[in-house]
Amino acid sequence: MDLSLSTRTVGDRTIVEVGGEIDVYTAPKLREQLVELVNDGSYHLVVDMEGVDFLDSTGLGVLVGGLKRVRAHEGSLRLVCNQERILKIFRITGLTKVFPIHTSVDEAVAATD
Amino acid sequence: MDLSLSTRTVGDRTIVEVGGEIDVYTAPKLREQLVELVNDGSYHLVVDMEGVDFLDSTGLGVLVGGLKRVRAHEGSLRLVCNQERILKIFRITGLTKVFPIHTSVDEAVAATD
Amino acid sequence: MPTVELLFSAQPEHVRTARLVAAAVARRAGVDEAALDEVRLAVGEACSRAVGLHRSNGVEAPVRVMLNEDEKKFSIEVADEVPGNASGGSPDAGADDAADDEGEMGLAVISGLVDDVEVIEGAAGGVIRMSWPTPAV
Amino acid sequence: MPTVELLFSAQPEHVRTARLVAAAVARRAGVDEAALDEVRLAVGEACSRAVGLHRSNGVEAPVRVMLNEDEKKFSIEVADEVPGNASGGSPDAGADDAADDEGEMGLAVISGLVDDVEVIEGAAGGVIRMSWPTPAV
Ligand SMILES: Nc1ncnc2c1ncn2[C@@H]1O[C@H](COP(=O)(O)OP(=O)(O)O)[C@@H](O)[C@H]1O
Ligand SMILES: Nc1ncnc2c1ncn2[C@@H]1O[C@H](COP(=O)(O)OP(=O)(O)O)[C@@H](O)[C@H]1O
Repeated sequence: MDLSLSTRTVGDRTIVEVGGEIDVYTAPKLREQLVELVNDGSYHLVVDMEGVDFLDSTGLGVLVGGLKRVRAHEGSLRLVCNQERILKIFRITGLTKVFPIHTSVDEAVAATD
Repeated sequence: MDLSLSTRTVGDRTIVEVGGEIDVYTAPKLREQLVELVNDGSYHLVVDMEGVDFLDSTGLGVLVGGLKRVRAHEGSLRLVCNQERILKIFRITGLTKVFPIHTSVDEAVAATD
Repeated sequence: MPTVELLFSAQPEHVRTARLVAAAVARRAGVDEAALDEVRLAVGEACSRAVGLHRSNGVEAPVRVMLNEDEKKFSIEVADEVPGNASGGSPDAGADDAADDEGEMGLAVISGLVDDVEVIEGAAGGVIRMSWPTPAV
Repeated sequence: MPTVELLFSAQPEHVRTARLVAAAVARRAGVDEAALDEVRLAVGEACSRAVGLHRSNGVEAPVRVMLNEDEKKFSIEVADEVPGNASGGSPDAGADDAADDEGEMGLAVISGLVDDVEVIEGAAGGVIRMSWPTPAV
């Protein structure tokens, strides 16, 4: 399955809903989307990964890149994910310490650290 | 998907319901089934192909083999098939002239030529 | 160089792998959704035939499937390593009638199904070459 | 001789084909259903890394994936043709930091995921070798 992307705003947050496979083939599309959002001035992103079937390290790299970008603007990048097999990949790579990971979009939108 | 096989009798006919893929890998199982039925004295077979997802020439070969076996006992082998992509394979190989093909098990059971 | 190449030992179960790969790569290459069934069946037939030839002739080498994306077409070559005219010339031709019949039926299916097909019998083995149009990008 | 071998030109879209083939053959070989996600991810990582190495080093040769069914295990080797220590020694190492980082993250995922894994850097290229147990038949 290919990657699907849709965005919406809730208050000052921009929700990026991702579906399908984030891999070496589709990750560039996600990168473009994140770059575009930051260029357009959206610095508080919530990436909803509930519809993601597959995530590899290329996808992780894009998320890390997004985080660097929003941080350059004092922004935030929060993830929403409840899928064990996806969470496992963040855990293995130590990225659970880098990304705030939430169990719902509402929780992510409400969070301020 | 693998091959599934189930048999039942209706009057003097034996219905063989086939599901899944009949190909070079699974065709031997179908061959065994047909040989066993004929050895057990079932000479009037109806092969229900409605659940078949894939059929190749190895499968055709097994059906032709079955036909030869039942004919040696003055028997019959009828097919039930409504799927265009499966029918196409019988047509291409000229086997529509060799097998009586019916649109339902009832029709096949009632048929006497 | 083919875009994707699959080699497999002459075992019936790998024919499924070949079908799976051919259909996936053909879809990606833009072959019409309605033709994917054709691709699957034709590749399966060509591979089953090659597997049968390798087995009945005791050939240890793998069967090869080459998938090529060209500008206007997607082509598949299935190569066996049984030399000469395969259906007549196998050493134990007498014992192998059934296998040969099936091989010939397989060729009949392929020719009936695929518009652009070519069967080449060479000294190094046979090749079945098939192609399907893809949309211009 | 591997049971199944896949060769593909170093393009990202073929990594999907490799994942698909590896998972299908692993399933058939009897690898535990729960481990198939692991197989898919690990092969994807190894192939993405190889594709990245081939592309950043201008290597035209295909990436090779070998799938082996042994008695007690199913093993996969992913081979690239970029010689030497891949992450340090690439000619344009400076420009390729991002690609290298991703390659290293890929290796981290594989090592974290797969119990039996070996990374070999040779003069002819690198090989990532992984295996999973299969039930005794
Ligand atoms: N290169 C490929 N190799 C293997 N499988 C593929 C490949 N490309 C697509 N697929 C499979 O084909 C299906 C649909 O592919 P996808 O790329 O999502 O097309 P679409 O965008 O039309 O949905 C999915 O099941 C996917 O796993
Ligand atoms: N050798 C193979 N190559 C490719 N796909 C395969 C292979 N074997 C099985 N599959 C695929 O795996 C799935 C299940 O395989 P199957 O053989 O039917 O197993 P089961 O008998 O457990 O259902 C199917 O989608 C089938 O297409």
